[in-house]
Amino acid sequence: MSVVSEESQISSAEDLAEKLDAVDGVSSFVDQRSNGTQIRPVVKLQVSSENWREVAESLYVDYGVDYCSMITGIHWPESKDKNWEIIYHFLRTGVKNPPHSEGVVQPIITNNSELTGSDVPLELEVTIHLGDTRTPSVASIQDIWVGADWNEKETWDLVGIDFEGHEGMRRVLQPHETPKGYHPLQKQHKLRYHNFQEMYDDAQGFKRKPVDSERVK
Amino acid sequence: MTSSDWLDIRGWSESIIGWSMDTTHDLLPNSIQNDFAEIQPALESFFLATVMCTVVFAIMMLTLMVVPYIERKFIGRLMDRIGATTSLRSLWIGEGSATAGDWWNKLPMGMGTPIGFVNAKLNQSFGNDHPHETISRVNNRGYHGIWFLLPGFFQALADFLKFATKEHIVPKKADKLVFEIAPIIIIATTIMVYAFIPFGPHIWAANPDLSLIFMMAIFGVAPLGVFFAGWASNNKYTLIGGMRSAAQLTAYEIPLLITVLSIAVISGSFNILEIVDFQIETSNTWNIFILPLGAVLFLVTMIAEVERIPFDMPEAEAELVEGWWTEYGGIRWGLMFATEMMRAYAACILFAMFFLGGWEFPFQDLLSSLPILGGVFEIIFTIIPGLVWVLLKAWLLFAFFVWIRASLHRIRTDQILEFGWLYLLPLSLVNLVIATFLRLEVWTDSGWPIWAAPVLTIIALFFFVVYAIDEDEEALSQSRRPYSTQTLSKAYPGTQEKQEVN
Amino acid sequence: MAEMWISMGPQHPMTHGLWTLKVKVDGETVVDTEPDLGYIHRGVEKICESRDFTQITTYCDRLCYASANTWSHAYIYAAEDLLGVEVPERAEYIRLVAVELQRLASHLMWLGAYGPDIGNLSVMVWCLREREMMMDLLQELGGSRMHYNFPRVGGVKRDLPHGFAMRARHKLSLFLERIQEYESLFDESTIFLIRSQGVGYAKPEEMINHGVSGPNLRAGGVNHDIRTSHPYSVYSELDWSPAVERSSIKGADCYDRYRIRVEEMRQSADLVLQALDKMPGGAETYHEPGDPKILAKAPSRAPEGTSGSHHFEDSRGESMFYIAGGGEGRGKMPYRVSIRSPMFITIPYASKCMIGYKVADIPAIMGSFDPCIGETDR
Amino acid sequence: MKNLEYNTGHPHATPNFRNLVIRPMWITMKTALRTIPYIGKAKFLKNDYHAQEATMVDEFTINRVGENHPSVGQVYSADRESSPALPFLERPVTIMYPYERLEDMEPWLFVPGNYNGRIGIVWETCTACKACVKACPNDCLHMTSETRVNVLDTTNEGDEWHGYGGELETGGLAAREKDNFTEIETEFDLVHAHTAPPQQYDFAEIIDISGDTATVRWQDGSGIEEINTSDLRPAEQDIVSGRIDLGRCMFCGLCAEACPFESFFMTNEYDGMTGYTREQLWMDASRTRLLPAVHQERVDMELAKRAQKEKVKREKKAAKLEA
Repeated sequence: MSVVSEESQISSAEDLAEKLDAVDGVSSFVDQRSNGTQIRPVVKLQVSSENWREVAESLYVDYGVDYCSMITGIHWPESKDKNWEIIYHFLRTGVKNPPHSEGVVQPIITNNSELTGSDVPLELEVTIHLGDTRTPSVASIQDIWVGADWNEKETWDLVGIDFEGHEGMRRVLQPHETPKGYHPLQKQHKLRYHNFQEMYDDAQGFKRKPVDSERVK
Repeated sequence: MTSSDWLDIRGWSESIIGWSMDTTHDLLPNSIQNDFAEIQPALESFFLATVMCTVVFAIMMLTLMVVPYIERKFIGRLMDRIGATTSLRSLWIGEGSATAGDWWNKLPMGMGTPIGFVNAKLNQSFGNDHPHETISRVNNRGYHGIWFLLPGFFQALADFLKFATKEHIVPKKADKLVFEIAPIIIIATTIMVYAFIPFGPHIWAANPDLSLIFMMAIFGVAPLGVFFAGWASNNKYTLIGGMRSAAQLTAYEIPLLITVLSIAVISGSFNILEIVDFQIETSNTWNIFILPLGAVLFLVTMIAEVERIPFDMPEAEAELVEGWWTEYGGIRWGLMFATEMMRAYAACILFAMFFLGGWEFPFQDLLSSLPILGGVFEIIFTIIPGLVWVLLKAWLLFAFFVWIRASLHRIRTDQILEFGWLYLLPLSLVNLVIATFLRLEVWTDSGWPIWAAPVLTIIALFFFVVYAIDEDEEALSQSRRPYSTQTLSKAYPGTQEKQEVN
Repeated sequence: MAEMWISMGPQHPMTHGLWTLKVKVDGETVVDTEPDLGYIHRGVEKICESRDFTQITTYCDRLCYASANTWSHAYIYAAEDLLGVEVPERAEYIRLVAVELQRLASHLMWLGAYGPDIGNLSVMVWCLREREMMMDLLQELGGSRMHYNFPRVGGVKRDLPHGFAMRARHKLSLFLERIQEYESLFDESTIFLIRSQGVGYAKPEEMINHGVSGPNLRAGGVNHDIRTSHPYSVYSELDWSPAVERSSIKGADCYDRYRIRVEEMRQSADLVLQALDKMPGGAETYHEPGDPKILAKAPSRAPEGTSGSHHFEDSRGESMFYIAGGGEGRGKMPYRVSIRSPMFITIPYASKCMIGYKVADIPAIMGSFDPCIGETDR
Repeated sequence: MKNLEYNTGHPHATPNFRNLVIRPMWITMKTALRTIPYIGKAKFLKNDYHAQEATMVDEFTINRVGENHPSVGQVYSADRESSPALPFLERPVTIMYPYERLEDMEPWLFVPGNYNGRIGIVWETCTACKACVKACPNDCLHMTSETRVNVLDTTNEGDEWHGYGGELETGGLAAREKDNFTEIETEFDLVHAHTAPPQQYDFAEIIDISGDTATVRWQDGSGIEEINTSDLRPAEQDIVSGRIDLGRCMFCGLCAEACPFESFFMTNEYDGMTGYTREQLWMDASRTRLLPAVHQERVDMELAKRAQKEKVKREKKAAKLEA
């Protein structure tokens, strides 16, 4: 079977977590996630926002974390310890740049089931907590992983978390003329039309309310 | 020595006009008879030209309706997509248990009964008599609509009516005068081309001595209109489309004209009728057997000239929306679309004239001289006028155009120009040299020597087969593909690539 | 000609959806590009915050109109991680069948759309003809034509229907032969080769850094497939390995990206056939909906502080869901659902790839990356 | 396991003259030739795989749709169709809706309970538990009050579970099954008819009951009538599920899955759900009502379940009374 074996992934994850735990401002451990039938290890990192930039650089340079998968921002208005949470998902793909000869790339023909050490593909989950602030902001990693560029744009656009040092921040999913400070995934914005009566009392004047809406439950 | 058939429309009109003019002359009072006699020849030729123009235009427009029909039907088969054509039957699809399939029952006074009867008979004899309603409808499909009107044939007419009723919109910032003039240039010159195209030995509107030159000159005016249209629309897509059109048509006009010149050299005339007569009567051999390379070149350049896939860069819909005619709508768009078809149709007819012997059936002389069947063939060739063979050849060639369209992808602009300037231009010159050599050295006064046609054809086929089985043995053995294209000059290293190299 | 900006989109044949690509051209050469997204942003992430875990599946189906099943499965795996559900093995096999059939349908849709991009309409009709067979198979499973709502937290909605295996085997064996015809129309067509080879180079190392994934990345010779490197489902039980293209020194061109998808279609068909053979209990047996063999019991609430995530190999690349539990109704609804869309990350990179090429190459390059705007805009 | 193989491209993928016209044009010509009578049958055109003949309809489907269904016994090809009399003429399948309908061609796609058509509700078994309303992701379902006959009252004299229903009361409602209902029912085709299903009962208000005769006022306005109570069965004005806003419906089928009783189904009807205004997409409860006969087996299951419950209840009550 050409898939990565569970054991090698777990041991490799524990290896990496141990190393990362020693880094300043980082607490790291291996979490078990399931995917239906199997267990899959994830290296979880809790980083303080001040250290994040340095940690990110060392992740990229020293630990071979080469692929930024997703950036999630969460707004916790009622939580005590974290009002804003930023979660980064990284992959260490373990893929070396394929060498080329005679003008053609010679892919590294690896059997995934035989990978060991730092070649084993790994998932990383980095969590950064921010306190109660109206202008949440962390350091940008746009220039380290270019893939984080649009992710950061989206996180700012929808959640309102700003990224220091991000160049060309703009609205990506919402219209360009969206009012400043409007970020719909913040929790103070509620969905309209959430319950039935509200749904048909619409302000847009579609007059879609059925004649006997009072009687209908 | 000219070829001829019984469908002598020109002769008939000539005699009718002549007779009526003579009668008019006799009926006129004596005092002005002499004056009338002076202008009578001029009047006769004027009326004759008018009648013949009308006849040719009518024939062209009526037979042109077959062209989109071929396109639609043949491409449906090439693309493995045969379904209902929704032209006339889509007007009413039926309600409840009544369907549009039984439309004849809706006619007043039982007028549709015979249609229903014939339809039922057809269904019975062609196995559509299935107990289950829907399955029988599946089998019913071919006869489901108005079967005797060729399903879908009048779609072109319906489309035309639709275009004619649409609003005419001129973009606000367009150059209005040029915007309006451009379609007129394109449409008028295209219709003018047909003035010089004979549909038969006696069906032509005008026949100057240099009709070939005249016609190709008019054929080349339309690109100007295209460029006007692209520029006047004040739209970036139309602008690029117009530029591409100008570049492409210039690049292909030259090889086209050189190829046409080789035809003139081979046939010894600049007159289309004489070129056809040369093939039918003088040399007894179609030009395609003498000049196969010329035929290929003419076909390729003509496809480019009429802007069909794979050379339809000016209106490439994937990148330029609709190219130079993006901003046109309504009847102008409809007429320009018809013009596209007309140009393609003209290209097909010209190919038939130049290379396929015009109004002659293949090997007509040979078939007529067969011992027993010859008489039968002779009768057939006498009964069927040359017009039929011309149209059949043109439609078949158009089917070839459609076939190419369904099979090939679109070439990029720079590759089109590269192909035109680097391959077609030298090849057309080579072709001209070959034609001149053949005419000067091989041609005898009695015709082509007996070996000429077979040998030249076999040589062409040999080259075709050699190129057709051309394989990159090295690539095959290594089981890997070459990593870059094999165009001559690299038009796309790209600025990014260059910066990195520097 | 002076440089000018052309706005391609939101209504343009090249875009395959609703978005704008602003292109700066110098004559026919592309000098600069700027993508602009968000025309069909529907706020799925926000809507999901007020729907319970079963209802969200319906919305995830609608993320991508060409590949509904892969998206709802990507969500379901993350939800199962969050709720801590162990899925029966038979259900995993059925999911694999559904996902791989959907991948086939999606790639066929892509190939069908790529033909007209470079000027050949026949391919479109041919591919939709074959896609119809896959759609029929998926409709048998899910009951709808496009949005199947097939997976459930803990299993699947329904077992393989009676006769499904028979029809699937017949149709897939037919399809595997049919691919040869597409190759004749693409690989053995000089015009396609000169249009696609040497156009739109994407370097593997750049692609990894830019977050490009899936077939687009594997076209550059990178052996990275979520199905093997972060294994989920029962891919480890089947005999297969991901297709990787051997690209040129300059990176993957449009031809590489075309090849990799054709190979993936073969593989997906093969995977489905293998899964039907190896299915525990046999592909012919039928369990009623809700049978524990195909649907495990799942809790409906996720307490605050829990989270679930899953990387998933979508037909366009790596899709990912991150779900934080503990939303409305004491955790009945998620607090936050975050979606990673592969095309959202790829489109900016694809736009960079086309700088320096011709205007005519824009559809060829953009189409080869297989954009789907439904998932991009969410 | 298979060797890890890297895709190195198609062996013939070289831009040369052979590939310029010959290969692509030959492959499209082949496709076109296949659709032409007689010629299309030639072996070299078919590549041994086109229009492979196979039986696609399985035994379960045959049992379900009956032997007389048009799809049964058809040697079918996944991608081609041909008629019995013109077997040489094969063409790609295009189902010409509405002249042809898919359920006649491929009935296995339309298994009741799996196909996600519009919703249908058997009122007789609905208890207004609102599980469907809660399950709906888009809030398109609403409860509405309608006159109905409870499933326990649908039984006739002599049925296994007869006698567990309600009783006729003065001031209450009564129902009488229509005389020609069996006829109407057999004629009614849910999938093709885009109207409300026919009424099974005539409803009436009971004015008075004296012995075996009841005085009733018919709700359809046909006046007051004295009628034998054995012809009547109790009815009730009750809240049932069923009004739907089709403009919002996603046809996900979650409501049907949520129903704890055998009451809520997705029907096989997929057309006739259109309108010129949004108001017209409000589908009234009478349109979504299903005749119990459509899902007779499952309604019977529900009847047995409830009657069993009722039986146990009554036995307990009787035991209590005795005690």
